[in-house]
Amino acid sequence: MSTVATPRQKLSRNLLPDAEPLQLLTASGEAVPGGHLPDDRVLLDVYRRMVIGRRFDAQATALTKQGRLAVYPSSHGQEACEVAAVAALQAQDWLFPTYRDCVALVARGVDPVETLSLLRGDWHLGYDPHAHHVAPQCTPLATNTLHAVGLARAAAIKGEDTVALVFVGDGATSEGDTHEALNFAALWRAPVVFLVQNNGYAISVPLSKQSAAPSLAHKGVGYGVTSMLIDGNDPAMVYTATQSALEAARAGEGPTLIEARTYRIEAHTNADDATRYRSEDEVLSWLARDPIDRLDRYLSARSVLDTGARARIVEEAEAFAASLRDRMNADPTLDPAALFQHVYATPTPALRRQAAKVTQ
Amino acid sequence: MSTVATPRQKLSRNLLPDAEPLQLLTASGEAVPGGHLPDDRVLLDVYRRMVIGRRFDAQATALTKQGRLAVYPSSHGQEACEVAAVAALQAQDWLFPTYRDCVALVARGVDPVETLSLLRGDWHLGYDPHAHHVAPQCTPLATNTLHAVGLARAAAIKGEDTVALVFVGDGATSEGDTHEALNFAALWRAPVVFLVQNNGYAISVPLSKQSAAPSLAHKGVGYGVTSMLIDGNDPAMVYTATQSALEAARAGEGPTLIEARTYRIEAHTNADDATRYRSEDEVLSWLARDPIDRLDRYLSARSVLDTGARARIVEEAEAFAASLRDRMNADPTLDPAALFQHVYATPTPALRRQAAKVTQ
Amino acid sequence: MTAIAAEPVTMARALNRALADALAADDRVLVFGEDVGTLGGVFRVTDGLAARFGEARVFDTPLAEAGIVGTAIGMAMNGLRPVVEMQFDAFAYPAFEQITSHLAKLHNRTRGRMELPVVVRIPYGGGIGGVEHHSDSSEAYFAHTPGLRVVTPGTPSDAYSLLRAAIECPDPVIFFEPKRLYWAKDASPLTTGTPLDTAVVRRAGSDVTLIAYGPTVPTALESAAAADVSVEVIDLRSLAPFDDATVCASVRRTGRAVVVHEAPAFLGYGAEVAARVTEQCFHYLHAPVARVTGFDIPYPPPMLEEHHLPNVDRILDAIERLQWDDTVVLPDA
Amino acid sequence: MTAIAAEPVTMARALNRALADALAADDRVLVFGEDVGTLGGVFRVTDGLAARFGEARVFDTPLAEAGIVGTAIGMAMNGLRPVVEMQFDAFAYPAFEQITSHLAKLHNRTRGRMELPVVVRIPYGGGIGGVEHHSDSSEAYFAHTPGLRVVTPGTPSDAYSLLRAAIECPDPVIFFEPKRLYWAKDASPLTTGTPLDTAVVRRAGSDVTLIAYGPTVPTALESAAAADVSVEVIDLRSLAPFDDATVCASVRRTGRAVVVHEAPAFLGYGAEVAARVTEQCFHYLHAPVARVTGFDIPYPPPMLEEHHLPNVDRILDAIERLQWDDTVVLPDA
Ligand SMILES: Cc1ncc(C[n+]2csc(CCOP(=O)(O)OP(=O)(O)O)c2C)c(N)n1
Ligand SMILES: Cc1ncc(C[n+]2csc(CCOP(=O)(O)OP(=O)(O)O)c2C)c(N)n1
Ligand SMILES: [Mg+2]
Ligand SMILES: [Mg+2]
Repeated sequence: MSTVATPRQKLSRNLLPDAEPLQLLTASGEAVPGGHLPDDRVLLDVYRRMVIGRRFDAQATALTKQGRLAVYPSSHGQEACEVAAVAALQAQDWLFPTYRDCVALVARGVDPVETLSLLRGDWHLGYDPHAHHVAPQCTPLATNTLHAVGLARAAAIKGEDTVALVFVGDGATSEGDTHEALNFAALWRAPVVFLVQNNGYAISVPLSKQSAAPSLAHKGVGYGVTSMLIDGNDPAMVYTATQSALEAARAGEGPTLIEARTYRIEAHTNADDATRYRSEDEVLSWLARDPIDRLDRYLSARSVLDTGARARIVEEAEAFAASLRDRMNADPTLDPAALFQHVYATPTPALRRQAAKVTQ
Repeated sequence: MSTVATPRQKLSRNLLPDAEPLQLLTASGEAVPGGHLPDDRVLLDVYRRMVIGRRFDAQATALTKQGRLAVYPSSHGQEACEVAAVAALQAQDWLFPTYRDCVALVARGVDPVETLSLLRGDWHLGYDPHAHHVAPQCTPLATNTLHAVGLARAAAIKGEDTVALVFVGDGATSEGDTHEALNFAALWRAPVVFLVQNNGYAISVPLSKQSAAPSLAHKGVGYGVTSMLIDGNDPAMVYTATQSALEAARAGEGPTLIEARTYRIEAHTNADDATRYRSEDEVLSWLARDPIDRLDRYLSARSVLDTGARARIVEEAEAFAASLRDRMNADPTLDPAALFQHVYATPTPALRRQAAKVTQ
Repeated sequence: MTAIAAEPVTMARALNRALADALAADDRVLVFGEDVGTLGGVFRVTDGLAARFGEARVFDTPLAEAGIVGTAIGMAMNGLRPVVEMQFDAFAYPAFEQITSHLAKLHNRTRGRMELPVVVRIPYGGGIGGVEHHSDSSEAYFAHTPGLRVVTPGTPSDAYSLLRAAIECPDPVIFFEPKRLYWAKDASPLTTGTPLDTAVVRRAGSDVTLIAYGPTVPTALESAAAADVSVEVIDLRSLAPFDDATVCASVRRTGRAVVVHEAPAFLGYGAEVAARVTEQCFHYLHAPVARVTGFDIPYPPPMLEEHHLPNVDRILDAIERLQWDDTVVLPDA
Repeated sequence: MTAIAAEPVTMARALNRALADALAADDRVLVFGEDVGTLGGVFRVTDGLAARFGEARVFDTPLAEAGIVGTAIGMAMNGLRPVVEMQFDAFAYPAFEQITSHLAKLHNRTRGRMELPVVVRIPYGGGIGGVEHHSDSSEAYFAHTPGLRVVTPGTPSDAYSLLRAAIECPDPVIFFEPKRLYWAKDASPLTTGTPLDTAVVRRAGSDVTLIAYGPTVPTALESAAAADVSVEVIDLRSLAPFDDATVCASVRRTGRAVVVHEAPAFLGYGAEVAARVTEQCFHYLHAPVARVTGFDIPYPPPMLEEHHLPNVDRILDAIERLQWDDTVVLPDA
């Protein structure tokens, strides 16, 4: 699903990120003076997909209560990252998501039921990675950063015009793999963009126990990787920063590290109890910076969005959720034989014997 | 072996290191104007141990030719780091060396034959780590950085006045463990000092293939770790920077990352052929920046060092080497039973049975 | 042997008590890892410990398993006794180098001058509907590594006594906690004094020896109850070292053996059990030692794991196939 | 089957040829790792490849094994065929998570939609006087991991053909190169066409089957020549999958088996060999399968390794203890 074009956004490319997160839209939805925002068509498209994404997210959480999903990690509140970053991708680009990023997959066009196979538990992955250039959602933290760098390097070797966008959590930045990935990316000038969704927590562990650096964006400095610190609840900023980083990568300028400051409104997953480690006030303060409201205000003020248009989008989201609910209420067809078919390209004799025990 | 005291050296403690390596002594041995050098007694002591260290190093290489050592990684040219950093340690501090750092062990007072057990091959370690607070020389790259942080953190918990000094190579900074160690150290404000001996190569791989950052000292920034870039062939600077970092750690100011720019004059080990990957001119250019000559010139100019004193030190070094040679020419007593004794605190029945097979 | 409690407790609670009692008994003991502090662990095994013993002794770390084990090693070098948690089995893999190249070897490297009393707690195994990477059984990797002790409890009371013993042990211990038994209860008292390296006969029997550990112990007992031959059930508890005496004594009596585990058969723990029991009991065996295990596949997704996990049917089936009719009478049997 | 050379070549040279021929045959093939470029590898296995094929296809990486394997996975996801080197056995451990959680599982995870034709070359084993961490045998860790193929050559010509086959294989292959055989020569031609998963009978015999692989193959052949019974020697070549047909056919004929490797016995590869051969050949066996292996200790320092490594004496000794006098005649034997 290719994205709407906008005039190439060129942001400054420094090693040291700005001290304060960059913004194009204030929390109340006013354009920041002097900022060059993406045009309305792009933002309206982002808005639409954020609304659908949040409805999808709520539906998925509901499905856990009905026992239709084993578990669900919500990205409620992170829609600006989940959607606007994906909206900046070209069709040939690759997305390397984590378990948190179902909404990003849906924004990328992956079928919502296929998106949820992993969490429903009928298989470890429900979609064809090649269909939308979306890698399997990655659970072992930070390991996907290296895959993204490798895929991007391969694209450059093959002369493809492809950039890899990898999502990383604030907690995952502490893993050694993140370090190795940033270093390889910088040395290879690989066309890869690291989007750190700093949602404040790694399950229960707050950022203050994760890093003592001025910001996570500062982590780029030690590799010679251009870094940006942005407001992760500002859809215009996320789109602009990601697009600028993608275009820089495409132009051979190498990788970019973007820290997007956002917040995980729900618990880590439906199984987690967030009241054990954070206050209601904290959550409320972030609800006031909601990315969808923010864009709604901006687009309404510009009368790009009116009651009618909003209603149509909500309707579309409801229909999306309804169809998801219906399709998820059907039991998936399970195929135990598949357990033995794909361990190797051709099953070994031993695996064929073992398969017979299960399928007889 | 406790060190000679000097007035506490306070260097600026910034996140961003200086662009150029800090120096107190120029390559030709003049004091840098405005620099506050350690006093003569300290530097004379450092000089003496560097001379002994280099002689030890040459002897060890000779022992490989006589088949008395399995292998030897020389630190010829790195004596300023090997000796001056160790000279800044207090008796209660701990040193975490790599396989490259035999000279540092000798400077710390470890018996030279015990130092060489690992490389002779009679055991993995010849000395008692507790005797001089020297951890086993570490071969799996960068893994020792985490041990140093853990030991330092434990010291703080126990209220000990102990700082850990860990040596890391330029290549080892690319390992994930270095990343995790810097992050843990910063969060815990652990009393640990990371001394990166940037000798330009990881076996054959030059720094340019190891990092694209402006300097390795820049790696501290992403963790909130104070960083310094220094001339690693300037014994006065290495001493001063290390001491300042040690005192800061002792004062509860947390970890410091020091990148010391130096050069590995010999091949990676006696088994390596450096002509495959670097030019003779490059080596010559570094010989002109020899740390021992540099300090010799400075101390001579101040007539702290004269022909007589120099001769006595050379004599001491020769005697040191001669005794090492003699002791290494005796075959070590080998004890196969020991292979089974220390796998667990108490050998298991199975290990006792296995030991019997070997020792019968 | 100090009896502590006799009302039924879950294994998670027994482990929590063991940690609390160890922290109270010895101030060199520390507990740290991901989410073990404020949250009390994703399985609540460390619930309340940070509040009771303070942030300095029970704390959350950054998200870095090599960092957790590597710093634990450094702390042990300085006289502390860290008990660290790997949040799930597959998430111990980033610490593999620190575990195999240092935790397992430092005592030997220093000829015993440095002890490493570190306990690495790893919740393991399946049967809880966990998504990918949350149900691995990685015991074979560690049991193959000399220098490590590998222990796994099959009951709440063993969980308590073995964890206490592991924390007191001068050797590094990989302590595997069977996730699906976290909520299993028993009412036997929580006591100390159980040696770290002995198997236990959970049920006496005369026809076949059924060898299990951790998550498969209850399955083994169920199978024994359902079998129409007399089944002796052994809970290994210690995977490294292996208790040859207890197991071989049983197999010499019964002449038949079955070993059960969740991990894949190929080079799984059962391979060692079969190999060494056969070495020591060859002429007593009427049939080869049977292995009832997970298949040689990556752990299945939740909806398919029932097909993978050893169950009563597969165990009874294996027992039936132990050549009861064509018994070979051996001269020295 | 295209014959390539018949003058004696070392295994290191044969591997070098295999890499060169693979690079020449398929431009999706890349070779990278630590010191593999300009230096040509610490064992010179990649000597001259960077010069011939250019920095873009044969290059040095930063010092980071997880990075090497992790980026290789990403490259394979994008259609390339990386061949990466872990400089020494113990230095593959930092890549353990990438290997076990992704390299081994991605093909299965994607139901075969993503192949991972990655070869991880690991020089392994001892007998070269290497200091600590330079002589490990880590094959059991990987052979226990479903989704990986584990291969190890015992001769230069197998080194060539197996490496070519590994590079052409759609599955990830852990390719273990026996360090101490790098300089061993043979004159058989370097050909392609050897299947990746078959064992080979290196020496025919009738009394006992001696099973070896990699570094112990020459030791096994020496022992066979020195034994006073007729010894059949099998070189496994493929550790995962295991060639049951070839091995069991031999054991059923001989009735006795000995397996040899350098790694510790406990859960070492020989445990699986003993277990599965006994399962399939129980009534043909006159004695339990014997294991001649390294001891259950960390690999010894160079001056003591001779005591640890399986040698002709220990193999002959094991053969002698196979109960030749009290042979049990089994009904169906
Ligand atoms: C290597 C590894 N260790 C531990 C875990 C268990 N775990 C799953 S999510 C999570 C927290 C991740 O936090 P963050 O990276 O900030 O991502 P977020 O969940 O906030 O999106 C942890 C510890 C894991 N999945 N992988
Ligand atoms: C984890 C790991 N990978 C690879 C090696 C093999 N190796 C030994 S020394 C070396 C180069 C190290 O370079 P650097 O860190 O700069 O230290 P130096 O040798 O220059 O002192 C390598 C790759 C190792 N010892 N450990
Ligand atoms: Mg987070
Ligand atoms: Mg170096």
